[in-house]
Parts: sequence; C-alpha cells; structure tokens
Amino acid sequence: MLTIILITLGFSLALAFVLGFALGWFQEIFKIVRDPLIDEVRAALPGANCGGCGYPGCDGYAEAVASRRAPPNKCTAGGSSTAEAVAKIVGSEAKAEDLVSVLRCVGTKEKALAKGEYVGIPTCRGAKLSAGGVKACAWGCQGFGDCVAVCKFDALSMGDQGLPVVDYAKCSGCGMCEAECPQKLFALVPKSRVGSIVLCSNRNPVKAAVIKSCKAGCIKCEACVRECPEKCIAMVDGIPVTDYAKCTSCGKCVEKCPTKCYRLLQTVEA
Amino acid sequence: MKRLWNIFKQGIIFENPLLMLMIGLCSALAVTTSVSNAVGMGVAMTFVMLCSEIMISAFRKVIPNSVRIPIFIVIIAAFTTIIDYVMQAYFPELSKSMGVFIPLIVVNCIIMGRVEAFAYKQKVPDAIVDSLGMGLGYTWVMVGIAALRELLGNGTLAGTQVMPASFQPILFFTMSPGGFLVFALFISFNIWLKGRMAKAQAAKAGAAQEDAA
Amino acid sequence: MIAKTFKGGAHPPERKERTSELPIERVSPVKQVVIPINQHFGAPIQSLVKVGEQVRRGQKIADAEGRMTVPLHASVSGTVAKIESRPLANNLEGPCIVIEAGEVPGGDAFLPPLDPFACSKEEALARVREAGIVGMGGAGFPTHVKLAPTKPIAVVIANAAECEPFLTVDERTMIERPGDFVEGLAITMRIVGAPAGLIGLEENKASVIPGLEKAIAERGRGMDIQVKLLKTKYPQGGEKMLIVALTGKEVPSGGLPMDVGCVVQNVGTLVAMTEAFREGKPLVERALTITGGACSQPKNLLAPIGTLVSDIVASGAVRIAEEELGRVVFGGPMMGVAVPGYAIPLQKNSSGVLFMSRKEAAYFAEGPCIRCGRCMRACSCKLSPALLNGALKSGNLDEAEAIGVLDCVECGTCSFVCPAHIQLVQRFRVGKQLVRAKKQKEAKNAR
Amino acid sequence: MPAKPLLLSSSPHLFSAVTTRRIMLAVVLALLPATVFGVYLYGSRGLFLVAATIAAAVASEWLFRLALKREPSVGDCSALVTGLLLALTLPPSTPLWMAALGAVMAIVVAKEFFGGLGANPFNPALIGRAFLLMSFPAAMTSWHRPFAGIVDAASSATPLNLVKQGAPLAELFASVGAQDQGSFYWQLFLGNRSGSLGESSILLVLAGGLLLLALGVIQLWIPLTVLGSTALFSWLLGMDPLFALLSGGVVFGAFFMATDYATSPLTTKGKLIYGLAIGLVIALIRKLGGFPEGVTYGILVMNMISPFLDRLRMKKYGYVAPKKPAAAKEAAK
Amino acid sequence: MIKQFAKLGLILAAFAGVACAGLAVVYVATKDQIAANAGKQLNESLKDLFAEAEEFAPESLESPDPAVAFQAAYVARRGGSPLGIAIKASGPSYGGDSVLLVGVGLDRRLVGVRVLENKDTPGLGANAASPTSYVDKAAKTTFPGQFAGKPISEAFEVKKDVQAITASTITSRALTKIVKAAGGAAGSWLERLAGGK
Amino acid sequence: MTLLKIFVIALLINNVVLMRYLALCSYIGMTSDVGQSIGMGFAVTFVTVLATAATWPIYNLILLPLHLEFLKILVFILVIASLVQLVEFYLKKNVPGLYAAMGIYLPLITTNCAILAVTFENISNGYSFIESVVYSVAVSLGYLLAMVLLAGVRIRIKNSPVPKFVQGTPILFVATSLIALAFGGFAGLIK
Ligand SMILES: Cc1cc2nc3c(=O)[nH]c(=O)nc-3n(C[C@H](O)[C@H](O)[C@H](O)COP(=O)(O)O)c2cc1C
Ligand SMILES: Cc1cc2nc3c(=O)[nH]c(=O)nc-3n(C[C@H](O)[C@H](O)[C@H](O)COP(=O)(O)O)c2cc1C
Ligand SMILES: Cc1cc2nc3c(=O)[nH]c(=O)nc-3n(C[C@H](O)[C@H](O)[C@H](O)COP(=O)(O)O)c2cc1C
Ligand SMILES: Cc1cc2nc3c(=O)[nH]c(=O)nc-3n(C[C@H](O)[C@H](O)[C@H](O)CO)c2cc1C
Ligand code: SF4
Ligand code: SF4
Ligand code: SF4
Ligand code: SF4
Ligand code: FES
Repeated sequence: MLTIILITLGFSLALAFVLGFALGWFQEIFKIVRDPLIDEVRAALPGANCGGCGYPGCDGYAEAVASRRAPPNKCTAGGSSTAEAVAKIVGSEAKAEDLVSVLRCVGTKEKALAKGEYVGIPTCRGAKLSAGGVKACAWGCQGFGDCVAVCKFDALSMGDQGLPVVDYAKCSGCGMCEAECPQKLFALVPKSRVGSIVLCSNRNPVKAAVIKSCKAGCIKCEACVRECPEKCIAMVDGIPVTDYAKCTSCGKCVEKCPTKCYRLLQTVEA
Repeated sequence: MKRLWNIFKQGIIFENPLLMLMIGLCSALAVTTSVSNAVGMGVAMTFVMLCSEIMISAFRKVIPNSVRIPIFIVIIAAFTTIIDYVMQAYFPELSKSMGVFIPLIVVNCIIMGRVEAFAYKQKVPDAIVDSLGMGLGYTWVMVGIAALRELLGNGTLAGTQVMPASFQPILFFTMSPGGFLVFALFISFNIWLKGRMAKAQAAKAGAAQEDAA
Repeated sequence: MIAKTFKGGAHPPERKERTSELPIERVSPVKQVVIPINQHFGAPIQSLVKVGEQVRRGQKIADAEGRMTVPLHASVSGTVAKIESRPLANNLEGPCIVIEAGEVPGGDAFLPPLDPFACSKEEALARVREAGIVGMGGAGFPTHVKLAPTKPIAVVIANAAECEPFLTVDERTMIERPGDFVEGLAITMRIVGAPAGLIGLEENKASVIPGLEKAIAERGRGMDIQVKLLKTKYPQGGEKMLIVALTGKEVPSGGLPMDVGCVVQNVGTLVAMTEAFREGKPLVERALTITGGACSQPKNLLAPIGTLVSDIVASGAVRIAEEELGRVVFGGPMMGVAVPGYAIPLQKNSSGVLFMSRKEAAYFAEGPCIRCGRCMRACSCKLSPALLNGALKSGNLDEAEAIGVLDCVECGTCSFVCPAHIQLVQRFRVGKQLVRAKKQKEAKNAR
Repeated sequence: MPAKPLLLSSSPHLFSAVTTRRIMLAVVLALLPATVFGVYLYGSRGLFLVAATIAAAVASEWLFRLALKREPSVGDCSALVTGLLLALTLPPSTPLWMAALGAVMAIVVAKEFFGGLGANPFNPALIGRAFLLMSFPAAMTSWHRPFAGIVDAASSATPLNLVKQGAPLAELFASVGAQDQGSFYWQLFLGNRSGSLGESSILLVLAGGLLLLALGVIQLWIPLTVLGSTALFSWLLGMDPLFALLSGGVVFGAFFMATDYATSPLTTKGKLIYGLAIGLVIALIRKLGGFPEGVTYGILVMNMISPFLDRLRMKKYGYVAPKKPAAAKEAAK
Repeated sequence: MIKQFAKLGLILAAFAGVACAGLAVVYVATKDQIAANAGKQLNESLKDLFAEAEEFAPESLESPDPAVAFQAAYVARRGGSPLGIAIKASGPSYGGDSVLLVGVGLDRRLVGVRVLENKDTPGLGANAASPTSYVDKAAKTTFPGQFAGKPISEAFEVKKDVQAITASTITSRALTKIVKAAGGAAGSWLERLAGGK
Repeated sequence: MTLLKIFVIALLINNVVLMRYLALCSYIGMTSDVGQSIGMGFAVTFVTVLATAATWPIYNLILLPLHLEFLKILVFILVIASLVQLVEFYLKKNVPGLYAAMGIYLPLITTNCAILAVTFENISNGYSFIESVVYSVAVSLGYLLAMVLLAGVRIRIKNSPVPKFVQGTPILFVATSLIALAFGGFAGLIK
C-alpha cells in the first residue's frame, strides 16, 4: 500500500511539476499579441451585428475603428452615446445625431386603391419590379413588409392598416429599412427635430391622377405652401418640403391640408 | 436561503445543462437505454461535480489563474477515477453497461463549465447547491429520456416489465437512431417550454409596469 | 435543312394560328396619341416642344445629347395638348407628350432619302439615330449604338424566330414585305462590315422561305445571306440562344454578341431601317399583334407609336369580351408585362398586346419545390433555377451570384415548366437587383 | 374597361399543364400493375396492407399540418405515393399496425419535420422501411410463398435469402418452381417468388418504370446506372449479375425509389454518380453485409451524399472561368 | 522568471500529489473486489455446468477451427479425478464475436452450453442468450439448452439436428460452429486423457 | 485483414458519432458549413493520432510496469490537454498557414470526448501500437465522415421550411437519427 502511494506521489509530482513549469514558460514565449483596443471598442458597441455601419458585423467595425480605418460614429444603431464612447476609446471627436425612421406614406389599405389583383411573390421589391407596384399610386407603400423583415431592432411591424408601423422607442435609426424599401419611403430624421413633414411621396403633379389613386395622398393643392406664415414650405419635385431652419411648428399647414397628410413630427412620433 | 434555492432551481430548469445549455450531450444519449443506467450515470456525474466544485471553491484563493485549467483537470480526473473504481467494485453490471462513459466524465463539458464559471468564483455552500442542482437537472433529463426509450424499446421500466405482454418492443428506440430522435423531441419540447416561460415572464413584467403606471 | 437549336427550352402552346393568316391592317386614324418620351434603353431625353405647339408627323419632338440616346418623333400631325406623367407599358409612370391629331400645314416631316450603300458609314449611323430607331424585338436598345461595334463582326443575324406564342407580326412582315426586310439586313451588314448574314426562323414559319429566297435574289445586293431553320422551341429568339444555335458560339457571361462577332436584329427593326433610308421615314409607327382568348377578333395591326390600346379597342379594330378578360399583357405571354388596364400607349418595342381570358390567365399558388429538375433541364442559359431559388429564398446572395443569377435572361422558361408554379423568374429579377446593389456597395466599400 | 380587376403578376403568363399532383398521380398509376399483382399473389392481405400505409401516411400528414397550422398539402398526393411505396416494399405478412407505424414515421419524422414535400433529405418510404426493419427485425424478415395465404408458420425464404445462406442450386430453383437456369430466371422475371408485396414481378415493375419514362416523370439516368452498376459490381464481387437484377427489389428501387425527386441529385452528372454508387453499395451489402438485400440502404446512404452531388452543375451558358487572383494581378500590371 | 514558473509547477504538483495519493488509496481498497467481479460470471457458469466439481484447473487447448478462438479451458475435478472439461470459446456471429462456455462430460456428450457474451440483434440473434426464448416452445428448450446431452460426434447441422432461432440462421450457425469446435477439441482431449491413463 | 477490420468497423459500423454517441458537442456545433466540418475533422484526426502515439507508450511502458494503471484517466487527459496546447503553440509560431486553417478548432479539441475515448479503448481492447494507431485514424475519420454528412444535410435544412418547434438543434438530431438509421445498412459488413 505505502509503496504504491509513494510511487504514485513521485510520479505525479514529477509530471505535474514539469507540466506546470512548461505551461508557464510557453505562455510567456508565445504571448498572443492582439490590439486590446479592438476588444475595448467591441465592448462599447451594441452587438446587434446589424451591418448598419457598412462593415461585416460589430467585430468588423471594431477592428476598422481600432485601426483608424473607420470613424467612430458609424454605428447608427448605437447612436450618439455609442459614438461618444467609441470616440473616447480611440481618442477622436464624434459627431453623430440620433436618428429615427419616418414612413412617408399614409396610403392605408382603404385609402390607397389597388391597381389590379397582384398574384406574384409577396415582397415589395417583387411587386415593384414585376408589376410596378400593386397600388394605383406608383410611389406608395406596397405593404408586404420588406422593411419589417430587415429591421434588426424589432422596431417595425406591419400594422393592420397595411402600412408598416415604426416603434420610435425601439428604432435605432440604423437605416436598414430605408435602404431596403424599394419605394424609398423612409426618411431618417434626427430625433431632436421639430417641424412639419408631408407623409406622402406621390410625385404626380396632376391632381386628378392623385385623387383617382389615393384618398389620403397629397393632391398638390399647395394649401400648405400658401398658408405657411413663415413661407418655409416649397414644392420640390411634386411634393411639399419644409425648411426646418424656419419652421416654427405653428401647425397652420397641418390645419389646412385637405387630406391631412401634412403632419407635425411630434404627432407622428406619438 | 432564498438565494441558495434560486441557484438550485437554475440547474434544474432554467440553466439545465442538457436541455438549455446543451452541453455534455454524449453521455446523455449513450447511457439512456435504460433507467438504471441513467440513474447510475446521473449519480456518478453528480458525485464528481459535487466533489470537484467543493474542492475548487474551497481552494479558489490559492489556485493561480494561469494553471487553473490543469488543476481543475487534475481534480476532476481524480474524482472520476474514484467513482470509476467504486462502481467497478460494487456495481459491476452497471459499470459494464456504461462502459467508457464513466471515465469520460472527465471531459464532460458540464463539469468543466460549472467549475470554471461557478465554483472558481463562488463560496463553498453556493458551490454545493449549484452542483446538486446541476446534477439533479442532468439526472432528471437523463431519466426522462431513458424512461421513454426503455418503455418503447423494451417494454420495461428500470428492468421491470410494465407494458402488457402483447406489446411488441420497438427496438428502434434502444438503438442509436432512436436515441437521437427521442433526444431531439426532448429538446424541442424544452425550447417550447422555454418560450412559454419567457412569455409568461414578459407578461408578468408588463403587468407590473402597468401597475406602477 | 436540319433545324438547329440550343440546349434547354420548352414548348409552350403556340396559339399563332388565329392571326398568322391575317394581313397587317393599318388602324383607322386616331384622335390622340400619348407618346412616352423615353422608349429606348439608355439615358433620358427631353421634350423639344411645348404645350400648344403644332407638330408634323415625323417631326423630332424630344432629344438629348449623349451616346445612349435616341430622338423621338411625332407619330401624327397635330397639336401638343399636354406633357405629363402617364402609366406606361412597363407598369411605371413616365413623362409623355400628348398630341391631339389634326391637320397641320406641310404634312409629314420626313428626312430626305439616303442611299445606304453609297453614303459613308458615319452618315449611315447618323441616319439610324436621327430616325429614332431602337430594337423593336426586345429592350429597345439604341440601334445606332449596336451598329457601331468595337469588335469585328463576322455575321449579322436577322432574328426571325418569333418564339413567343401568340405573336405573328414578324411572320406577317416577312410575308408582306420580304424585300424591305432583306434589304434592311443588307444595310446592316454594310454598316457593320459583316461578310455574312443569316436569317434564323423557326420551323413553324418555314412557309415564308420561298418568298425570302426570292427577295434575297432581288434585293440582297449579291451579299452572302442565308436562311436557317431553327427548331420551334421557346426561347429560340433570345439572342444568346439564337447565336449558339446558328454559330455554335456562346456569348461570354457579362459579354455582348459582338464578343463572338455577331449582331442580332429583329425583323421589325430591319424593315424600319430600310424605311429610314429609302423613304426618310423615322420610326413613327409599328406593326403588332393583338390577340388572346378574350379577344374575339384578333388582328395584326400597324399603328402610330403612342396610340392608346383603349383607342384601338374603341375604334372596333379588335373586339374584347370584357367579362372574360383576366389579364392584359404587353408583349408576348412568356416575357410580356401584365398591366392593370389598357389605356396605355404603344411603344416602339410593343410587339403585341394580349387580352387573355380568365381561363388562359389561370393563376396557381406557389407550391414547395419538389426538386423535379424540370427547370434545370429547361433553363435556356443552363443555370440551376431550383438551386437559385433556394439560395434567394434563404437570402444567400453570394451563393445566388455564384450559381449565376446575373446570367439569367428572364426568359421565363423555368417558371413555365415548374409543376409547383414557383415564381422563379420573378424571384430572380429581384435577386439580380439585390446582387447588383450588393456588388455596388462592396465596390464602394473597397474604394 | 374590364369587369373585374385584372391579374397582375410576373411573366411568364402561361404555365405548363404538368403539376405536382399530376406527377404524383402518374407515379401511382405506374405502380398500379405491381400493386394489383401483389394483391393477386397474396390476396386481400396485400390490399389491407396498402390501405393501412396509405391511410396512415395521408392521415398523419393531414393531422400534422393541421396541428402546426400549416397549409394542408394532402392534395398534392405525395403522401399517397409514399404510403403506397412503403406498402409495396414490406413483406406481405407485416402486421397492419406495424406498417401504419412505419408510414407515420416516414411522413412525420422523415418528411414533415424537414419542412414537407421536397424538403426531406431522406427518402421517406425507405426511412419507414428501415425503421421497421430495425424495430421489428423478425416480422420484417419473414417471407411468404405466393398464393399460400398468410399463415404464421408457413414462412419461406426469398431467393436472395437462400443465396445468402448458401443454399444449393436445386433448392433455389425449387423455391420458384423452376427446373433449370433458364426457367429460373424466367420465373423471377415474371414474379412467381416470395418477396415484398410489390417487387416480385420484374415485368410489371419495368412496365411501370417505362411508363414513368415515357411520361417524362423520370429520366433514364438513375435507373440505368443503378441497374448497370448493381450488375457490374455483383459480377466483380463474384455474384451472378442477372440474378442480382432479377432478385430482390433492385428494379423496383431503381425506377421508383432512387428516382425520388426530393432525395436524388438535381443535376445529370450528379444523377449518374448517384446511381453508380447506389449499385456499388447494394452489391457490397449483398455480398458482405448482414442483410440479404441492400437496396434500402444503398439508396438511403446515397441520399446523404445527394446534397453534395447537387454541386455538379452544368457549365452555365457563356461560362467564363474566373480569373485567378495571380493572373488578374499580372493583368493589372 | 524561472522562479515564477517553478512556483506554478509546485502548486500544480501539490494538487496532483494529493489527488494521486488519494487515488492510490481508492485503488488499493477496490482492487480485490474488482478482480473478484471479473471472474464471477465465468465461475458461476462453470459451477452451473459441473455442479459437483470442487475445483477447476486451467488447461490449454488448440481450436480445430481457425475461425473459433479458445480463450480458456478448465478441467472440472472432484476429488482429483476429472469430471469433464469446460471450454470458453469465441467466434464471429451476426453482430460481432460471441463467447460461449461449452461443457463436455467424460461420456463424450455435451454437458451444456452457456452464452457468456452475444452482441447480436435484440429480439433476433440475441435470443440465443435469452432464458425465455425457446426454439422448441412445446418442450421449452432454449437454443443453447438443446445441446445438453448431445454426443460431440454429431454433425451439428443447423435446421437438421440443431434447431435454429427464428429468422436468425446466421446466429444459429455461428454459435453452433463454436460448439462444434469446442466439442471437437474436447474429444481429442478426452482421447489424450484416456490414452494417458 | 485484422487492421482492415478494425478500420471498417470503427469507420462505418461503430461510427463514433452515429453509433457510439461520442464527440456530439462539436459534431452539432461545427457542421454549419462543409469546409468547417472538414477542417475540424482533420484537426481531430491529427490530434487523435498524436494522442494515441503518446498515451499508448505511457500506459504500456510506464504506468503498467509501475502498477499505476489507476492514474490512466488523470494522466491521459493531462497529456492530451498539453498536447493540444503544444500543437497550438507550435503551429502558431512555425506553420502559420496551417494554424490559420486549423487553429480555431484546437481549443475545442481538448474537450472532445472521442479522443480520450480512443485512448482508453486502445488499452481496454488490448490493441498493439500499430492497431491503436489504425484504430485512432479510423475513429477520427468516422467523426469526419459523420460531420461532413450532417453538413450536407444542413445544406438542405437551411433552405427548407422546417417547422418552428424542431428548428435549430432538434432538427439536427432528427437528421442525425436518420443518418444513423441509414448507417444501419453497414451492420454486419464485416463478420
Ligand atoms: C428570352 C428571349 C426571347 C426573345 N425572343 C425574341 C424573338 O422571338 N424575336 C425577337 O426578335 N427578339 C427576341 N428577343 C430579343 C432578342 O434577344 C434581341 O434583343 C433582339 O433580337 C435584338 O434585336 P433588336 O435590337 O432589333 O430588337 C428575345 C429576348 C429574350 C431574352
Ligand atoms: C426498394 C426496396 C428495398 C429493399 N430493401 C431491403 C433490405 O434492405 N433488406 C431486406 O432484407 N429486404 C429488402 N427489400 C426486400 C427484398 O428486396 C426482398 O424481398 C428480399 O430481401 C429478397 O427477395 P428475393 O430473394 O425474392 O429477391 C427491399 C425491397 C425493395 C423494393
Ligand atoms: C435489423 C436486422 C437484424 C438482424 N439481426 C440478425 C441476428 O441477430 N442474427 C441473425 O442470424 N440474423 C439477423 N438478421 C438477418 C435476417 O434475419 C436474415 O434474414 C436471416 O439471417 C435469414 O435467415 P432465416 O432463414 O432464418 O430467415 C437481421 C436482419 C435485420 C434486418
Ligand atoms: C418519381 C418519383 C419517385 C418517388 N419516390 C418516392 C419514394 O421512393 N419514397 C417516397 O416516400 N416518396 C416518393 N415519391 C413521392 C414524393 O416525391 C415524396 O413524398 C417526397 O420525397 C416528399 O418530399 C416519389 C415521387 C416521384 C415523382
Ligand atoms: S425602423 Fe428602420 S431605421 Fe429604425 S431600427 Fe428598424 S430598420 Fe433601423
Ligand atoms: S415601406 Fe417600403 S418596404 Fe416597407 S412595406 Fe412599404 S413598400 Fe414595402
Ligand atoms: S428565366 Fe433565367 S433561370 Fe429561368 S430559364 Fe430563363 S434564363 Fe434560366
Ligand atoms: S421545376 Fe419547380 S419544382 Fe421542379 S425543381 Fe425547378 S423549381 Fe423545383
Ligand atoms: S463532446 Fe462529448 S460530452 Fe461534449
């Protein structure tokens, strides 16, 4: 019994000593060199891997930032706070505004008329490409929710009106929906912005044509342009555009818009 | 006390090693052809986990970070060897039918995982409770799988005939394809359960928020 | 003659019998034309006229600088009533010049005739552009660009396959105007300097051969022009398929016919060329087939560009059974575009309008792919539609590109043969757009 | 203007008349001769077996999709085909409940778990068969003489079994009532032998297979290579190639099961390799393996390889070999 | 630096030393029991075959069949005189090697056959080892049981003088082959025994 | 012949993953891509052979003569863990190309139970050194084979509408079940 224990002890002590020694030694020789900055930056990123920054996931962006190949404010999802944090780590100035995505279409199922009986693949891009869209309005929302599918932040859902609904609390302003929508219906708007906005993208200047296709759209009556006391609204390429430098959010345009497609941004977000 | 109970609960359901964390799968499939094997394996695992967690938790202050892995291995291997020999000596049948899987406890990801993630950082009582919870969590799943497999594949439960004599055992379930299939169904059941629980929790949280408002 | 062909393809029902015997009729004068400004493939052009202005038939009414532009001509004499956005045959809206027909002093404003074989090459190309000629069998590619290739051309191919079911204009044109057709081919050969010309037509049109042979003898100017028979199979008329069938060469991926020494021209385009030189007539009217199950009196018609199809129907030239109408298609049934109504103007490349009955237009819901492999065998480009579909459905754009989504010519053969009625072409169209967008983005990032 | 809204959809606007359901019904039609012959050989028992598997297959597919709130798919008739094929590959004496269990396994586990029609990587009917073979080996390896009725004790080895056991030639001939080599082959061809319900008459199976070929439901590649390579490798391994083709379920498997769309490669090159390899595995299992018959496993094993064979695509039209990065660099210089 | 590594080594060694010492204790404590377990099944089977025997003396025998290997052989003795011989023989069967214990008495008849190891299919070949699976239901004879009392000179042909397990001809033949080989070797041993005396 | 027998049995008939349920963690984890599974498979093959070459002599030449066979588990696992470390260090420094291809798999290998199982079985089966090496190659190639096959099935699963309740790991085990069922055909291939 005792001999066995002794032999065991001798053997194991020798083995363990050698191993422990060797391990410590090896760790010293083959120290892994990796820029610790990368990990630091990575830790400051939200980790949604949404690709909004234009790099392959958060890791890719972290590496790019750490090696100074990318500015610190590219993470749209993280917004200004992340940009600041990242900037602090790599030691540069950050300038980023928190954005949210606003849908510029009010053509609900009832209001915007269907063009025919669309029977192709149920995606907005498919409908647009093969049938020029499913609605009489060539600019309106197709309602198949391509945007909903790409939103990584669960901020979009398809409302029962057939239009996507943005949850402004969750929207990170990453812009995926804006890029995906074949009708280019989303506007990325700074969270802090106040003022009015038209929620219609129909650029057909012919009033009759608009009325025939959508009961909610902008009919080019230009009431908003006329009524604005600050004269800050102008028709650009068929739709009214607000100059936010001048807009005071007085609400006159909203009041006068016959189809109620002019809104104040605050009420959109509510 | 509540804290310990919570730790215990984690292992049994919420962080059940087999179902939720999906580690240590090999033994779970290999020895679940009969309930007695499953119990044996569960006990052996729990024993090794308990002893190792106690040791490591107790000595966590003196184990240097850079050689902690070899030390963990030494400790786990020692207890594995002990249970191996004990089973060979006193439960020879069981030991034989579990074959190489008893020695393989040493590489079972569950133990290494718990030791590294829990015992090395927590106090001894916590470690004890954690290992018991994890062990029990591991065991009940094993027994569940084994019961189903043994019942369908052999018509018995823990060796006693429970199905009527006219029942024709479906040998598929005692063989490896059957094991994989039953395990798959178990996991999917659990994913469903997890979803249900998460939903319930979310609903609760929502309700609480509304109350507050 | 042994009929040549390509690998793949399918045999949709031909349905040409209703119109193949009917001569091309000129539509009765219309009151109004709606001329889409941009009918060519390339950079947009601008209107040269204002509302209220009087224009003469053949007068240039829109143009712009740039290689990839083609001028537009008034197709009737009259007054410009409006310039506005209208729904077009491609299902999008676009600017159109609306002309109220009326008497205008001076009559037609055609160009002076020009001898294509005597003038210089530059003069000839300028004439082709000035006449507003674009490809009339396909995408409306500016013909003068096609006729100025940067590589030597060995053969000009007259695409007389007319593989689309229902359509019969090309066949009728060859029967009625074989001389103008053959001369157009000769002119093209002269301009690109090709020593040989081939006329490729499907076996179901073999009856036009004697007429063509005679025309070659009379108006072929002794050039090496031959008629070749092709198997009747869709899409025999796709230029890539036509080239491989006739020359055995494949147009390299991403390349053009000129990369294998070919120029391909549609029958209508060739006739338009002859008219542009011999009569000085710009492209102001075109022949087309109006047919389909819901069309109780189908016709081959010659109509001014910009004529609204609804006006043709209203004039009684063709009769439509409204209650049976299920789908209106601009173009052929395999590649045409389904439109929501027919108050839509004809364009330079509108080779037909189909009024399909509800029964013909029967729609099938997409089923799961059963991996039958029919699409793989039918694909005219030897792609793997079933695998492409899988890759695109799971959003794997890299795999889709590797399998060759960008090489798909959208012929629709795969969708036609698919027993599960999977919308393969539509998905590929979307996929092509997405892959291109991705490549662009990557190229930008790389820079 | 039109009375109803017009249909808007992508081109093409015409569709071929071949639909999924028609294809499946064609397979059923092609299987009818063999099925009827099986019922003729084994009486009403054969009919019940077919009914049991079909009912179980169709019902389980319907119920499964109902439970998952998925669109019903029974209308495409693929479950019908699976059920029928399963019955035809079973020993006629298989207890009905067993056969039904196999059908449920085939449909639910092998097909619906993977997403239903076309998504299954393994041949459902053969998974059902392999499951039964593993679960109830005794029942699945007891065969009956035609016309003898299904009596418990009256089991009789199939010709393949006899060969596997090294039985003398005379016994082999006697098992099909033949006197010499020629009439032995002839009897095998006609189908007067014990075996699975639908496989015995090579003549009728071939007739069905040729029908499928004629209708364009299947291509020749797979059946041809399976049969050819089974014969070739059987011969190379020292077995009688003609006997190899006429015994067991090779012909049946080659025409009806190796050709299953969902589990065979899509491309022609893939199909050729697939068929060749199936033949090899069949011959190996028959020669060396534990089973007298290797068709089930030959096909199942190759089902696993089939996703890789899908990569053997044709060169696309106008294929240009991608420039090697090095060459590209040089070109840039 | 070296000192630091040495320290790591020492700590590891300390743990290893304690662990190994503990193991040694457990090993010694369980050694005998394990050794005893190993021979248990064999011993019980031997006792079962030769109930009167007092001791089993190892003997070495050559297998006449190259496919069958003899792992051991024991001469059963009572009061110094042999009662018979038991051969532990293995041979390939359906699912791998099977091990049988074949007992032969001095009367040149099989005393009995015990299946020590069998890896064949449960419900089929493995029925060879099942005490409740009968080849002859009426007489309740199991597959190995049918050999008891058979003279070793018999032809041992499956389906003629040996009843096969249902649908398991391969197993039946494989096991019978082992029995036959053991019987043959026992026969020559008995001859030598007789000759030697 | 016996070496061939050992090989075929370990590769096909008693496949480590499919029939013996070993190395499942990495089998499930590392098969989302065919290339990945091949990389992991070869990495495991390499380490298994090394481990066999190291542990067989240690057991038969050191532990057995010293009557220390009860240290088997402890010594083997330590040896394998150190081996993996050493290989990793070595490759990183000297063969960076190979390291880039294989390196990411190495840490996963330490806890791969198949390797340890092979070293134990070499002993318990009483294999000679050569037999042990052949066995270890066969087992790890069996692992490679199973991985590649699952990776193939996963190509199909990726593009399929798998029902929600079996999505993810469950369907992988269902697929494994069917692969194992198909492997049933190899049973008795060598008797
Ligand atoms: C699938 C497919 C089928 C086509 N079929 C025809 C056809 O039948 N006749 C034709 O003139 N052009 C057809 N085209 C267009 C030709 O490819 C080609 O663009 C045209 O012949 C060029 O002549 P153009 O420029 O004079 O129009 C087809 C194109 C595709 C992609
Ligand atoms: C597709 C198919 C696969 C089969 N697979 C097997 C098998 O794996 N094992 C088996 O024993 N029988 C199988 N059978 C049944 C056998 O082919 C056959 O009934 C029996 O084994 C021997 O038949 P024979 O000797 O009359 O030719 C299969 C039948 C078919 C149609
Ligand atoms: C799943 C399965 C397991 C089998 N297991 C055994 C077995 O353990 N022993 C055996 O002899 N034959 C086994 N077989 C082989 C068949 O039973 C084979 O048909 C039989 O050996 C033929 O002999 P028979 O004349 O007794 O039917 C098995 C077959 C299958 C399909
Ligand atoms: C030619 C052909 C062969 C088929 N063979 C099988 C078969 O062997 N097994 C099966 O379950 N279904 C078969 N089917 C039916 C169907 O394809 C099968 O249910 C799918 O595998 C399910 O995805 C076949 C269908 C066709 C058209
Ligand atoms: S709504 Fe649009 S911008 Fe906002 S998070 Fe979603 S995808 Fe990004
Ligand atoms: S907003 Fe754009 S992407 Fe979203 S549903 Fe409407 S059309 Fe589609
Ligand atoms: S549409 Fe594209 S993929 Fe389909 S057959 Fe034509 S070329 Fe092939
Ligand atoms: S034709 Fe349709 S069902 Fe057949 S393989 Fe192609 S996509 Fe799949
Ligand atoms: S790999 Fe076997 S337990 Fe994890």
